[in-house]
Amino acid sequence: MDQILSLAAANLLSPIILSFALGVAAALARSDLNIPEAVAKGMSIYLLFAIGFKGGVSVADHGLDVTLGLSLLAGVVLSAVLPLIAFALLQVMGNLSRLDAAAVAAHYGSISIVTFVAATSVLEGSGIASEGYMVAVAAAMEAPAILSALWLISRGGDSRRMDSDLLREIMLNGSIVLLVGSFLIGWVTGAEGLAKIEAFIVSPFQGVLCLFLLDMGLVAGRGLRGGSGVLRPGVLTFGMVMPLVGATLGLGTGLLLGLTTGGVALFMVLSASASYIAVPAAMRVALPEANPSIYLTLSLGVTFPFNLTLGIPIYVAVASALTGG
Amino acid sequence: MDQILSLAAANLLSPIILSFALGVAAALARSDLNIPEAVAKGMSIYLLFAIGFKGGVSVADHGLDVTLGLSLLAGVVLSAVLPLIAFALLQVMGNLSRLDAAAVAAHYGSISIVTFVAATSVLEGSGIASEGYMVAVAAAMEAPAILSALWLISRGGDSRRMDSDLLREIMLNGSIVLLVGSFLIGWVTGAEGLAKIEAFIVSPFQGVLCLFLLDMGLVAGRGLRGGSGVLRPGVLTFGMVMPLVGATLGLGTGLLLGLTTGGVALFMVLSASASYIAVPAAMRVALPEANPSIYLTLSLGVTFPFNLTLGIPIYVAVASALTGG
Amino acid sequence: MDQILSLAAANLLSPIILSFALGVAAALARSDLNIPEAVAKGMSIYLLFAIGFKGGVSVADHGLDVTLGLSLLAGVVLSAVLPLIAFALLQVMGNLSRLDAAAVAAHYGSISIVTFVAATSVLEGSGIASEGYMVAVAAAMEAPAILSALWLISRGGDSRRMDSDLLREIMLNGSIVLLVGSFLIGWVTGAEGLAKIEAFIVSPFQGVLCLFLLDMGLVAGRGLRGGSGVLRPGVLTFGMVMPLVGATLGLGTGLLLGLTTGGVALFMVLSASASYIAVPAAMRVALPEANPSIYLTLSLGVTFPFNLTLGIPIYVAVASALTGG
Amino acid sequence: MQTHQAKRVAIIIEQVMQSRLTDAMTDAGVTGWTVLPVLGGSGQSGAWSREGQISRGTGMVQVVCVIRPERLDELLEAAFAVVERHIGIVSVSDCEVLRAERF
Amino acid sequence: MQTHQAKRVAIIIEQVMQSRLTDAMTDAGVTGWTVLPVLGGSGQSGAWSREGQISRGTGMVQVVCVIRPERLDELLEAAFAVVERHIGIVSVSDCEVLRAERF
Amino acid sequence: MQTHQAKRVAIIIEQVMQSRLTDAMTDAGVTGWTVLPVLGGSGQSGAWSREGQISRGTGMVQVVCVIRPERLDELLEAAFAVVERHIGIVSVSDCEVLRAERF
Ligand SMILES: Nc1ncnc2c1ncn2[C@@H]1O[C@H](COP(=O)(O)O)[C@@H](O)[C@H]1O
Ligand SMILES: Nc1ncnc2c1ncn2[C@@H]1O[C@H](COP(=O)(O)O)[C@@H](O)[C@H]1O
Ligand SMILES: Nc1ncnc2c1ncn2[C@@H]1O[C@H](COP(=O)(O)O)[C@@H](O)[C@H]1O
Ligand code: NA
Ligand code: NA
Ligand code: NA
Repeated sequence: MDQILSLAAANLLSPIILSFALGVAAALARSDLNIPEAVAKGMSIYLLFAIGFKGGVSVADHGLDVTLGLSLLAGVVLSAVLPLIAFALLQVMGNLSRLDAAAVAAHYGSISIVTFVAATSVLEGSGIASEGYMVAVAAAMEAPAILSALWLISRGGDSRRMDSDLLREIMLNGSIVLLVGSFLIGWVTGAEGLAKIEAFIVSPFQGVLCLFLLDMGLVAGRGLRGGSGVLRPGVLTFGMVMPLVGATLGLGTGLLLGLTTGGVALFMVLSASASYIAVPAAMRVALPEANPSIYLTLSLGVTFPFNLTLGIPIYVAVASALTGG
Repeated sequence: MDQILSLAAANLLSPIILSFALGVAAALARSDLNIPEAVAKGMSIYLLFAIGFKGGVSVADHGLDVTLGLSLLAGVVLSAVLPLIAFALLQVMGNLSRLDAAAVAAHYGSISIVTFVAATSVLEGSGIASEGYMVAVAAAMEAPAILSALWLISRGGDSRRMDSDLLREIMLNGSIVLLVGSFLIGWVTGAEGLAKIEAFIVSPFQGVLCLFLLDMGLVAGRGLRGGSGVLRPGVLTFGMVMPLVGATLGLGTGLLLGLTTGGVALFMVLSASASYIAVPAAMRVALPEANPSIYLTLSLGVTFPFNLTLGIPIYVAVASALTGG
Repeated sequence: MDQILSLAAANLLSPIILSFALGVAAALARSDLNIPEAVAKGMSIYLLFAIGFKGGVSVADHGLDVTLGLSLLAGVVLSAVLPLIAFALLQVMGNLSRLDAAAVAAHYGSISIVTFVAATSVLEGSGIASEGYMVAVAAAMEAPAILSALWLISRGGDSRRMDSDLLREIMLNGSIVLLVGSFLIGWVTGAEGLAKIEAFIVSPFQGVLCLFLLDMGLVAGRGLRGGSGVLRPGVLTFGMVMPLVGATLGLGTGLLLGLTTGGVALFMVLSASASYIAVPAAMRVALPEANPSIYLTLSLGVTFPFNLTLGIPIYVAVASALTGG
Repeated sequence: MQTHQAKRVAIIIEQVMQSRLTDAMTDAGVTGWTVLPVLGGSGQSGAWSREGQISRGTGMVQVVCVIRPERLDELLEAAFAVVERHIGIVSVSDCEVLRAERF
Repeated sequence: MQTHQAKRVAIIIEQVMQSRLTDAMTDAGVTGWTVLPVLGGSGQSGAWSREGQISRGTGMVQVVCVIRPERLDELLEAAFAVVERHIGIVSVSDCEVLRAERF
Repeated sequence: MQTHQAKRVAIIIEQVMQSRLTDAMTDAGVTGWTVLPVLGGSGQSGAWSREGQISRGTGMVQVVCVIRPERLDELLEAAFAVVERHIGIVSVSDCEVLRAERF
């Protein structure tokens, strides 16, 4: 408990979290502070490239763990199963239509790569090691949740939601391709490759993350201002309960796989986090009738800050306690 | 005098000034060289964040000077008073309408953050220390000048220029919010926070500043090409005399407050510089009839280069001489 | 031969080339991965500024080589002559209209600055020195080819293709101005100037180049997808033969001038590479009837990857062998 | 296909006035509009371009609003009150729309 | 100058649907169109803005298509099939064009 | 509200030709226009997109000009002289404007 509190305190007062808070505050106060779309996208490309590359280098360094395949598989299964749990929970807690519930559920099965990045920063800051291939697990968990959610809807008699174009769009989503691609590049070029571009992808990383979280805060704050009306208390609670449910499943999976402390913590973070890049786009195509304010506000305005501030320290502390790390 | 000349020479041949000159030359020669708006905004966000953060860290390091409050107050008063002087000067020197004169005056009461940044570079290059909270003073000086200018106009019988929306826009202007916000983040996280993001906000700072000044040069040069016709000799002279008047007031204030050499120099720079971010936007809302070519050309095309090339070395030299620094 | 192979292998597995390959693959697979136009332009401005500046500093360091003037002149002549050869070759190999052939020819007389940048990386990686002013030669070779191509067309009885506006646009093209401007700034400020901005223009350079080549790969891949139909086998072959022809001429020139190994290699690279920034824009103005798919696909989709993967190692190895470097 | 008469109003207005315009439109009961970016332009007050600019003080946007003919006057009055003292262009053209139930 | 009657169709549609719309247009034999960026907007499903966004999930584009009057119905049917279940506005206005041979 | 007849001319033209077009418009006495960015498009010369591009050689912009009907022909002639050999679309539609004194 002490560790949780001190981790949480250190976390809350880090430049990263404070930058996010600044963004939220600026948006709520209706400041005209804003980061251009192109710059935000540029930063997200930088972060994906850097995190993928570093993961690949780490695999090249430490050799291929036998659990890589199992972890990928476990990730896919988790991503596919979590929406079912989320959907069931929403029918108890929320008062959403089937469509809205399925759309929300898809987000919680998938992952938030920035939450993952923030968690790796916390781990690094605490000197806790983790498997480099967790970034590949992150990529593997992006898409299955979407298919699960569409299956939920088709079960309800509503069909023709999925076509081959959509499937390609989901699987070859820019963030998946960049993450997997840079992971492979890092793996192939290894430490030598890293040495060449370290000054770009390692040293300034934390600083770029600050500005990126400032932007996320601005977008989340604007979303909260416009979308807070749509969130009934039940749905709001879901946004903070579901991460804990996901994290628990992630914990079990990580322990079963016998991952390191950091690996377990990251599995918890991935399961606990909710997508706001790939899934919203897929939902607009496949479930256009679902209300985007609900899933965007919940994912970016509630669950993301929850994980960023409280979730990550909890997950890291629990993983440390249970792995003896 | 010698010091001024050698400082001025070193300054004129620095990559920063030469980049600005390159931009002006390219624009005057009608090259199609241009920096995308999103990139320019991205760089300005980076610079504001970095300068605010470093200021906050410096306050965390050196403890809170008792003069912080007084300096902020002095900044507000200066910002409010300078437009009155500028307005009076313009009625002697220029031949502008009341509206145009008031709009120009607002710009000279407010500040140019890039001029401030360039001056801190020169100070660092010369090893002269300054108060970290001067960046908060800069933020405090952005807005009062606008209110002064609107008061000048309302005195002339023209009213209803200010509403609560505009007031919020002025006070919560993006650059103020980012500067103050990152200052607070730097203050809270201190040297430890800085260590995390130093490779992003400190090391590459000068280089980003070069590209940013290249962009400023391009915009200034385009402005000069299009707007040079509107500047009569009297107004043009004002653009170089007013900075000296402002610097003198800033000098007195800095000496009265007992600031360090660097602090006095920065107070001079802030008073001498003219806004081209927050004030033009406020003027378009409140005084739409005022001619933007006049105030933009004057502020960005005349006073900014004047301060950048001659002003800063003069202010630093004078501050050094008078504080014995 | 061994050296070529090992250089080629090292080159093919560098982060830079793999990033380009990732981009091509993503585009061919129709992923929605894309880099915003503003970010791509921002990166190209960064690269031009950095490469120009470093070239200037190197000239300041090593003093002015007597061959600078001759090299510039040789570059201009090569740029003007190469289109004539390309045009003749195309009439043998391709089946293009005069207009299309002239437009393609213009691209091959001019240069690709990213190919040049990639080659300097390979040289640095192999510890091979080169003349700093080669970047000025690169700038000098951008434009003459355009004039040659227009002369080819006007000889065919088709006139009024060139006016003073177009001439100014060609000579003061953004990339020429930035390259020459930053070269001069680097020259003037020398090692002292470089020290100030090294952390910006040197350390992260390779990493930015990776992301930039990712973008080039995306654009090239999209071009191949859309434009591959227009490339008959003869034209396609031209896209891989012409670089070798150009490189041979560049080799002879470099040897005649008595340049260092690196200088000879860079002369080969410049002559072998084909423009895709300045020349396409000039062609749209002067030869609007020429089909852009042909010259863009050929230059960016065929010759650029050819040089990047096979060409550069060959040129470096040949230059090393023949200069005994 | 079945189409319905409507009016397409295009308002080119300074960026700084955008929120005031859309607030006024909301007050007048207009709920749908789209904002398009503008790169540059020229008029009585000279030429401008957004290239490399960082201040919101320079530059315009275009607000497009498709509206039922009977609501046009309310919209124009609301828009006029905002642009009155400012630079900007309000133009109206006839158009036909699919799915009128959405307006 | 000699001009020719044509129709100008402006379709404001979600970014994620853009390629589906243009594919459908191609299938319907329409070969020319232009895509304009959109900054933000407001409608029955609330307000949105592209500022700082990284997901393609939020945001719209405007596809403009100038077309011969006799081809209009085909285009509208193709467009309607795509926008039917989605948010978006299809508006048509009369216009005249130079160089009708290009259509 | 009181409106006035006008013409709205929309010219989709290659970026590299933009300054030549606006220079020609200025020479023809047209003083007001607005330039809108374009993301991509498709036509007889194939499809294009500005995504990730760094060359000015690919891509178009849209120049919009609201003009008094009696000035239309001059504008069209000036525009035609520029687009003649180039790709691009010139379309004209009727519109009504507020504040005709500004044109
Ligand atoms: N006739 C026009 N057609 C299209 N846009 C115009 C026109 N007149 C002015 N504008 C736009 O409105 C801005 C301000 O116009 P003005 O008030 O005449 O300086 C210009 O910079 C253009 O962007
Ligand atoms: N009447 C309208 N005029 C112009 N654009 C509109 C209109 N209604 C909706 N839109 C655009 O279409 C989007 C979705 O509209 P809606 O389906 O009503 O939420 C809005 O955010 C606007 O960008
Ligand atoms: N019918 C059309 N409607 C709208 N835009 C068009 C049309 N035809 C062509 N364009 C635009 O003009 C560009 C060049 O057209 P084209 O000369 O037909 O290749 C296309 O890429 C589109 O951006
Ligand atoms: Na999850
Ligand atoms: Na001032
Ligand atoms: Na060449």
